[in-house]
Amino acid sequence: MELKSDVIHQYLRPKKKFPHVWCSGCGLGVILGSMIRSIHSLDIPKDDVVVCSGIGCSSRLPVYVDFNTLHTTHGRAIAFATGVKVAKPRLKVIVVTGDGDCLAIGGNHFIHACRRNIDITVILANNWIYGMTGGQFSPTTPTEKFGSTAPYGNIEQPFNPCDLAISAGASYVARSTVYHVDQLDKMITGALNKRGFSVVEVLSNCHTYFGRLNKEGDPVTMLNYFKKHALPVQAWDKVPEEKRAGKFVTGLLHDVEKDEYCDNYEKLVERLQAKMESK
Amino acid sequence: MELKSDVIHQYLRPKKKFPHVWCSGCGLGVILGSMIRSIHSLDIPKDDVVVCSGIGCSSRLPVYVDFNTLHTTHGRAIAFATGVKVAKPRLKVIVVTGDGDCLAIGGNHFIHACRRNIDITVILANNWIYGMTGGQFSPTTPTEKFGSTAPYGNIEQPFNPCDLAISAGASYVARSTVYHVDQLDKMITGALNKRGFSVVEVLSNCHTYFGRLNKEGDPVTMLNYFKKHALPVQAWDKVPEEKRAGKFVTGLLHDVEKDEYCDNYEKLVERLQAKMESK
Amino acid sequence: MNRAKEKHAVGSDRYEIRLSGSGGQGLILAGVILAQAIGTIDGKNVVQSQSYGPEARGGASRADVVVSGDEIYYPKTMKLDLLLALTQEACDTYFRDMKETGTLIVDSNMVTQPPTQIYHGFPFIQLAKEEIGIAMVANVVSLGTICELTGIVSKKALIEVVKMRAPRGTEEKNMKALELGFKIAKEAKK
Amino acid sequence: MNRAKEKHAVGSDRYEIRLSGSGGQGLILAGVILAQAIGTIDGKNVVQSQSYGPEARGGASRADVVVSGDEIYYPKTMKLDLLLALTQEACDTYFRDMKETGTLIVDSNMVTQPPTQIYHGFPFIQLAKEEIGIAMVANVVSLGTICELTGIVSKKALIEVVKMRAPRGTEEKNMKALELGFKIAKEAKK
Amino acid sequence: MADKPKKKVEDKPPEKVENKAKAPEKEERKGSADPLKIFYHWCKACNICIAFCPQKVFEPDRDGKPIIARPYDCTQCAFCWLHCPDLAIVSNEK
Amino acid sequence: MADKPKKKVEDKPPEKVENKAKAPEKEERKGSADPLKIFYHWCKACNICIAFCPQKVFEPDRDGKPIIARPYDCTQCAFCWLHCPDLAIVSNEK
Amino acid sequence: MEKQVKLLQGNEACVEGAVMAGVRFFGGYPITPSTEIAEGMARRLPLLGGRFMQMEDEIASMASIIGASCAGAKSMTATSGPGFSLMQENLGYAYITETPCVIVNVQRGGPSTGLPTKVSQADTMQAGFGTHGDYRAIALAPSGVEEILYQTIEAVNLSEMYRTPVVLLLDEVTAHMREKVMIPSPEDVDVKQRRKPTVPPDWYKHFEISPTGVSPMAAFGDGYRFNITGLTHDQVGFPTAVSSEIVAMLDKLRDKIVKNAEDICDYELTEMDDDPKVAIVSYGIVARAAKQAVMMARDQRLKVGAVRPKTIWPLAVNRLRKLLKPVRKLIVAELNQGQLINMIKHHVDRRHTEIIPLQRYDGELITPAQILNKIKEVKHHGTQV
Amino acid sequence: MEKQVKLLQGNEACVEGAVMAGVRFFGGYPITPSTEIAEGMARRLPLLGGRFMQMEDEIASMASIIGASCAGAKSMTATSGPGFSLMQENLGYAYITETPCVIVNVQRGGPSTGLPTKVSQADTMQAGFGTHGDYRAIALAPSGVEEILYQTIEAVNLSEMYRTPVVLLLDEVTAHMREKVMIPSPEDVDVKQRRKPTVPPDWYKHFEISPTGVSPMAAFGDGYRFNITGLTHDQVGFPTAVSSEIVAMLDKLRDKIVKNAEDICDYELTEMDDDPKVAIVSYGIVARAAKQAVMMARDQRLKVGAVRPKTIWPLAVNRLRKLLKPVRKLIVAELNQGQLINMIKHHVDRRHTEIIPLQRYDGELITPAQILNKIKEVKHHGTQV
Ligand SMILES: Cc1ncc(C[n+]2csc(CCOP(=O)(O)OP(=O)(O)O)c2C)c(N)n1
Ligand SMILES: Cc1ncc(C[n+]2csc(CCOP(=O)(O)OP(=O)(O)O)c2C)c(N)n1
Ligand code: SF4
Ligand code: SF4
Ligand code: SF4
Ligand code: SF4
Ligand code: SF4
Ligand code: SF4
Ligand SMILES: [Mg+2]
Ligand SMILES: [Mg+2]
Repeated sequence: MELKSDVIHQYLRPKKKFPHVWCSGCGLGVILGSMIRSIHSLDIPKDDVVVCSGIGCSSRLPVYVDFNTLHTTHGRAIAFATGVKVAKPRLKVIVVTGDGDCLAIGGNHFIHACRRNIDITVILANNWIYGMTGGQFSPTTPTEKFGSTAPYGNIEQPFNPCDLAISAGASYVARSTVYHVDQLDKMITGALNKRGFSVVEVLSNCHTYFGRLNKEGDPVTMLNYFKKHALPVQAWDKVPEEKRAGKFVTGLLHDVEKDEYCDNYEKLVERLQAKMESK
Repeated sequence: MELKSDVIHQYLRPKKKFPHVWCSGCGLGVILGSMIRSIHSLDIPKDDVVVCSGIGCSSRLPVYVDFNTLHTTHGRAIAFATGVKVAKPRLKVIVVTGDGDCLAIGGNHFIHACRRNIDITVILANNWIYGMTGGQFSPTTPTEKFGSTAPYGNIEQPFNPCDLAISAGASYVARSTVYHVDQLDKMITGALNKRGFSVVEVLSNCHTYFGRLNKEGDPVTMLNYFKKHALPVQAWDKVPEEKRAGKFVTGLLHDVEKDEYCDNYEKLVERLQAKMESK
Repeated sequence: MNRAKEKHAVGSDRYEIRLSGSGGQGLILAGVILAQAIGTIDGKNVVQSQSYGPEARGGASRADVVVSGDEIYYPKTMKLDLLLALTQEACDTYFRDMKETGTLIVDSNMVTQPPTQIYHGFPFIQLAKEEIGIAMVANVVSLGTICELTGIVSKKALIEVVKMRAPRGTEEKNMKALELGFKIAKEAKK
Repeated sequence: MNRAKEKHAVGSDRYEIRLSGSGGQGLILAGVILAQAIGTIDGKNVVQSQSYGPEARGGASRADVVVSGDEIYYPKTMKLDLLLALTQEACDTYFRDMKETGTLIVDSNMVTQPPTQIYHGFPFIQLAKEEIGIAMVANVVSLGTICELTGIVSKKALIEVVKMRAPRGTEEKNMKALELGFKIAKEAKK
Repeated sequence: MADKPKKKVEDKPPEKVENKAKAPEKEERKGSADPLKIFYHWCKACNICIAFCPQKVFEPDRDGKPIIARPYDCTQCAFCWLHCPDLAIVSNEK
Repeated sequence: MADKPKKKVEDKPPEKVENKAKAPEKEERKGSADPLKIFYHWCKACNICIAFCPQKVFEPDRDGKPIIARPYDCTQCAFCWLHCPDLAIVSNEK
Repeated sequence: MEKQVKLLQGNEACVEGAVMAGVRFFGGYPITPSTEIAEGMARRLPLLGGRFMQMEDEIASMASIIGASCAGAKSMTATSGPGFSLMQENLGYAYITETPCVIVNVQRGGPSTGLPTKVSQADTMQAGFGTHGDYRAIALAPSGVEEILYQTIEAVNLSEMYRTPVVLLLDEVTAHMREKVMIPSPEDVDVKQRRKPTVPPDWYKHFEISPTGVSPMAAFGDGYRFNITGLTHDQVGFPTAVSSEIVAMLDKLRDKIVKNAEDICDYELTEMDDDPKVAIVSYGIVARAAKQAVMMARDQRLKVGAVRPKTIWPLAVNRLRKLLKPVRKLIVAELNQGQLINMIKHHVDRRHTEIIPLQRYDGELITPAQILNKIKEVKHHGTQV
Repeated sequence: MEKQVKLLQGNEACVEGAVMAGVRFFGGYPITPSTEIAEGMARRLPLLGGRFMQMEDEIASMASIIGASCAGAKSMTATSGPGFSLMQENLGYAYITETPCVIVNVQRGGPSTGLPTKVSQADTMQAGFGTHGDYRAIALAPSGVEEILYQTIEAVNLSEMYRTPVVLLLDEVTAHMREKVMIPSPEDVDVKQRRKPTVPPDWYKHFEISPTGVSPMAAFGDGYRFNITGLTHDQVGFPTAVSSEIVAMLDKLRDKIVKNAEDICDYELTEMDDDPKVAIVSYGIVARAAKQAVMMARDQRLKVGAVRPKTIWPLAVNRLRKLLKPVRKLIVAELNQGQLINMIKHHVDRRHTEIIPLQRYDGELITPAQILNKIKEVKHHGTQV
């Protein structure tokens, strides 16, 4: 990449005090950096970018960046973003969300946005836990892992957010981690470049809760976990089933061309207007 | 099947006036019959069956059957059913729902119940439309079809409810139609027999709205449509791609063994109690 | 409350109409046509309402039209000036809502036991079937009759609206139905 | 309002304590221990509260304990009888909340500019590090000191609760810390 | 010029229904030799049985309800009673 | 006996943060020859850069923040600034 | 001219009004008895280059219209009780972020699914207090089809002028009945637009405390880059926990409504000129029966008047007090178990005015005869007034 | 004995109380400042053979506890403002289906996300009017940790006795502060159970109009097979559109609460014996400051008393009126912009009693000093009382 390493700072809100609120070592800061680099690399004017979020540690991201930012209610960011996008389609609309925000309370908006294939990019910071409220298990917490509301280990089964997005109709679906920053930059850039609904699931460390409750302590340990257990999709497809155990696949998992919602609407309007004129 | 054809009548509520509220020829009556035959064939005592529903034409089904019936709020039947089931796991809990109820407003509860793999059977009457409120397009209305809120043709893309259920974690997923009643009976019986979350999507004719708005008029025409376009999964897997165009696959699409939520909880409680006693 | 007072109370020229029968006879549409003709062309005030919900599904279907030269306060009917009943059930159900001096018009084939001696009977459905070829236009026939008998709506207005509202290709049949309505009423008045 | 009245007003034996310092010094836990000892063992009434939310994230962290033989009405502190400050910032922030006659106890290494001449200073953190081996138990040391200096909690109760609350394997260290606290206070009183 | 199909209203039946029947009454227009029973009070004349019966056993009556016109052609294939949305047909067999 | 890790409260930072810095200030402890700039006001001493730098360029200071101990070993591999969650490292190159 | 007169259903008039007022985004989810509004919008908006979206539920509907409004579009949704309940959380978000938008609630019988096809006014209190926290609502209650058209325009205007969500409370009867409506020509319609900032972007504060009490509002993409949050925020839009900023924010939400209540709220008076000692307060469709009853009563030489607030929230309290000063017996007629009467009791001086409820909640309208009877009863029992 | 005394946080006391009252199903979704309740339930319930479920959102939480209650379990959820707003639709379902369950709302500053970690009492009106349609709520407001334990038990009991959802209104301060709690032994706790039907299944009517006003309630699986619906229903549970049945149903919902209000609602009185002419009405945590202020005032020879309703909905109106008869100046102190004061204004005879607001809504408590100042101000301005 040709990016100057301090380009990020040009995108931080001057009026908003730094350092940010996140815990020391929290992966969310890495995602913040990656998102900014990706936007920058695509030369999108700041005025045209809208970053929406719900409630959660991850949803605190927009307040730091010097774009149009909309910090909404828990789980609803995608629905708000839909209104923004449809009312002014030229805007580049990004939703930053967490596993709780996007997949627990917000699951329905997520799958419907996938279905509509509306041109919004979702950056899903998946830390397997509700960070902001203090470590309750989430829809992505692996079975048997601990959470403050799973004191005896989680008896539920987790979603695979990427599978869900694909089956619901998203056109671009990728996964990366806060360890794999080069890949992450590429995935987010790709998502922003895609016309249609794009999802980048980013595994992010919440050592403060997930780590502590599951004895995976500090950020470095968790980053090492990501490092060791990620398998890029190219490799994934080649290794035998048994070698996949315990690993997760990263990279661009799904990329198809489909009609985009706003485009379809625009075409409809044009069709109707042509019809009216011809009358 | 060894069923007497009038066994159904033994399951209708004596106090509830028949005939039912549905339009002449509406597929929902066929589903009603099929559900009753399936329960009967499994010899489940009436007292142990709970049928929940939300709001919609399809959700009107429970009121006719002589079980424990819970007619709830729009979209929420699965969440209510979850409470019923978890509080009294010995009950056989069935949710009857529509494409709007289950997949529009209720989509989140649906995918989460799939994820938890809780032992509930969902009978999803998919008529591609909101029947009760008068023919608005639904999340399963095919693109370009008409609805009262899609006067120029639907610009959205539909869900494939079975794909969604599978990717969200359901353990038994099947599709049939109100034309294929033998298959339908089998699918529902199989679902009721399954320990885990089971979904039977039933394509059902709402000729009154979907049919009328899309010039597919009467029940007979729509049943013929189902007849012609359904391809059983066994055949589906064999025919070449191009032969699948315009068709839909029916039959048992997914059947896997997984931990069931109530079982997991029961195990947890046993484990804890064993631990307490050993102290 | 005696009737004179009542009349005065509800506005001097308030006139309440109910078109009733069973679902599928097109009475709601007839009500809308009537209201539109009176309101948008004749220029009087008008409120049209209909039963909605369970009632609308029962045996008797109805459309109400309240007409007045003055402002219409209460929008629903209180005491009917005119009741059209195309079925016995509708007639039985709604007769009690009529003013003593109100006008009752029935389909003489369908309403075999009229609840009063003072009424106008026409075989609307039969005539529609026989003269126009489709029973479905009985509603329009009856509108013509009402127009001719009561003058509550102008012919001109009614013709215009029926033309406007008739589905493509059915204009002629509907106009014929209307004329038929005028005719039978005129004959009856003689 | 003069001070005599004020004292009377808030209940004759109401006693308000604040343990303050920075996050991670274990002061919330110390507050809970203190409250538990006073409330469940010494048998007085007690309310423990702490800053929650943004404040709790700022520089100064605090835990408040209100003690009384009578019913405690207002649960939050109004005027402190005792302030423990383990940092300069905490001391500066909370000193103004003290009664004139209140007791101030500080970490003498951390609070280098005490806002008054009348205070007790102990190098809690340094002592904890040097004598017990971990700075983290400075909170328990200071509890011992408070106990010895003010008698607001009984030794017995404090010992019992510290034992109960100490994470497995740290009981001994914590008991030693408590004893250290008693000792330095006793020496200071001499 | 009849109404456009009536606007559906929530939680109410969209069609006129006859609420007279309390429980299935066994009505047989053709005597006990018939292969089927039809509960005419429940039947809503949807035409499904008539259209799909493989043996063309039925003819519609004036109201569109099925008359068992050719009883001896019936093979007891079950199509009609499995598909009757109003649960208005049962078999006389077994 | 310190507190258990502090209970997280909604929409508030879970860790003590120093709010002194308004905008990145360029602070360099090692003179301009350094390959990197580190904004110490922003750094929260998470140890990521120190632990992962392939060249072991950093040493922790008393507070756990990185000191550029071996500047000449730095290969400008970018790992540290790409992974610093507090955006507290930038390169001096280019 | 002729073309300007239409026979419209209430719900259709609402669509007309919305379109005239400049609504160009509608996000909704169908529900009886409001569905015709969504259907009308689905038909009209694309013809005007606007956007109709059928969202996945009412929560998303409410979210989408707020989002659209942030992007600069005048936006609206329509629902009924159950959907209105679901919208409460995001409605609160619209209040705290001061985002203009219009929510139409076509009331039906409640609670819960209740009586979906029957008339009711039982969401009156909810329209004022349905979401958590302190806020002040604007809710309008038209009583006829033509007024629905005008009040829809008014609702949009008020939302733009005061930067706040506005609730339009219809009911099943007005929504479905048809009346003659004079469609105004565009020139005759006073359409308001939210005030835009005039300062350079760096100076812009999305929640500025301005002399009018209402902050100018930029849209996303206008070249101002700002933050909007549902957290209690300062004038710039950043979260705050500073006492004075919190109080300033909450007072602003209250004062812009309360201080303008006399402007926002209007009354229709019937036969109130001769200071009747008995009067009826009613709103929405019930006021039509009340007016009829007053006419009937006057015919019987009973001196009675009627007052109809066109706005339920806020009430123009001072005006109301003045209006009701001569009144000794006040009948408050509603289609519920007593809701607005709560507020009337507050505001009216009960030393002088006795307040008498007249309530109906079986899904049918209160009739003029019922009101007339009540009037007579009251006249009879009362001191001779 | 010693073991029976515990130092508990308010939220922990709520868990204790719930478990003692027999709650065996909890369906919730975490939210500050209520989270410790869910966490406590997650820990406790499986040990007792009960079930804790973390649902996907608050809508599902509310649905799940209703479902569980229908299956016979005593059930509960806990949330805060935003979640409480989301629960409104299904809460209405619980009202109309008369399904016992308890909803704890640990209030924080609103509207919307507001002030998640700050104290507030701004959901008072919402607790009474948050869902659409007519209904009557029961809402309790404890003012200390031990009382939270007892009122949680009371909430469960009331919900069982009256077959209705009961709202327990806590606030951030009482939820998080720790106080000494005497844990009662199980024998000393009066635990109520819903009345079960005694008739044979065929005779059973789930919504029977019984002499007590509360219908016996069978659970699913008990051998009674019945229908429950959120539509307006008859006594059997089938949807109805018959006027008399509609009215009977709605009146039942109202009367079982209103007629028992004097039993449901209790007051704590402080220094009210000598008929003070100045008094304070406050509830929840504010009442602690009020009590303190009364003590301070009495020390200064100011004759003042305090009244604390332990139940906000319903108020025991007759008792309140009687209590306040001697009072000339009534200070109503709340952590909001004025909510309960609306209801007090209704019920208190304002010919004799002037009502004075004391409101704070910056996320901090009203202090005793603030109240004392208000007392003095009132005493000063008023006629010498
Ligand atoms: C309606 C509502 N319910 C619950 C909450 C409380 N809440 C805030 S953030 C959060 C979970 C956040 O989890 P996630 O999205 O994974 O974000 P993270 O903090 O882990 O980044 C919850 C439950 C809320 N603010 N609003
Ligand atoms: C909260 C809420 N929103 C909307 C409605 C209105 N509503 C009732 S049924 C329905 C759609 C039903 O569609 P579907 O589930 O497909 O059932 P169908 O009638 O087609 O069988 C809607 C939108 C409602 N009752 N409650
Ligand atoms: S709690 Fe977890 S997710 Fe939140 S800032 Fe801390 S580490 Fe990050
Ligand atoms: S409207 Fe459609 S779904 Fe509903 S009963 Fe009629 S045919 Fe069936
Ligand atoms: S059973 Fe088969 S053959 Fe006999 S009537 Fe029915 S469909 Fe026809
Ligand atoms: S299928 Fe049933 S309802 Fe339809 S016509 Fe035949 S008997 Fe009647
Ligand atoms: S750029 Fe690479 S080599 Fe240089 S300090 Fe950073 S991580 Fe180490
Ligand atoms: S990675 Fe950043 S925050 Fe972490 S220690 Fe290094 S400079 Fe500090
Ligand atoms: Mg998370
Ligand atoms: Mg449907």
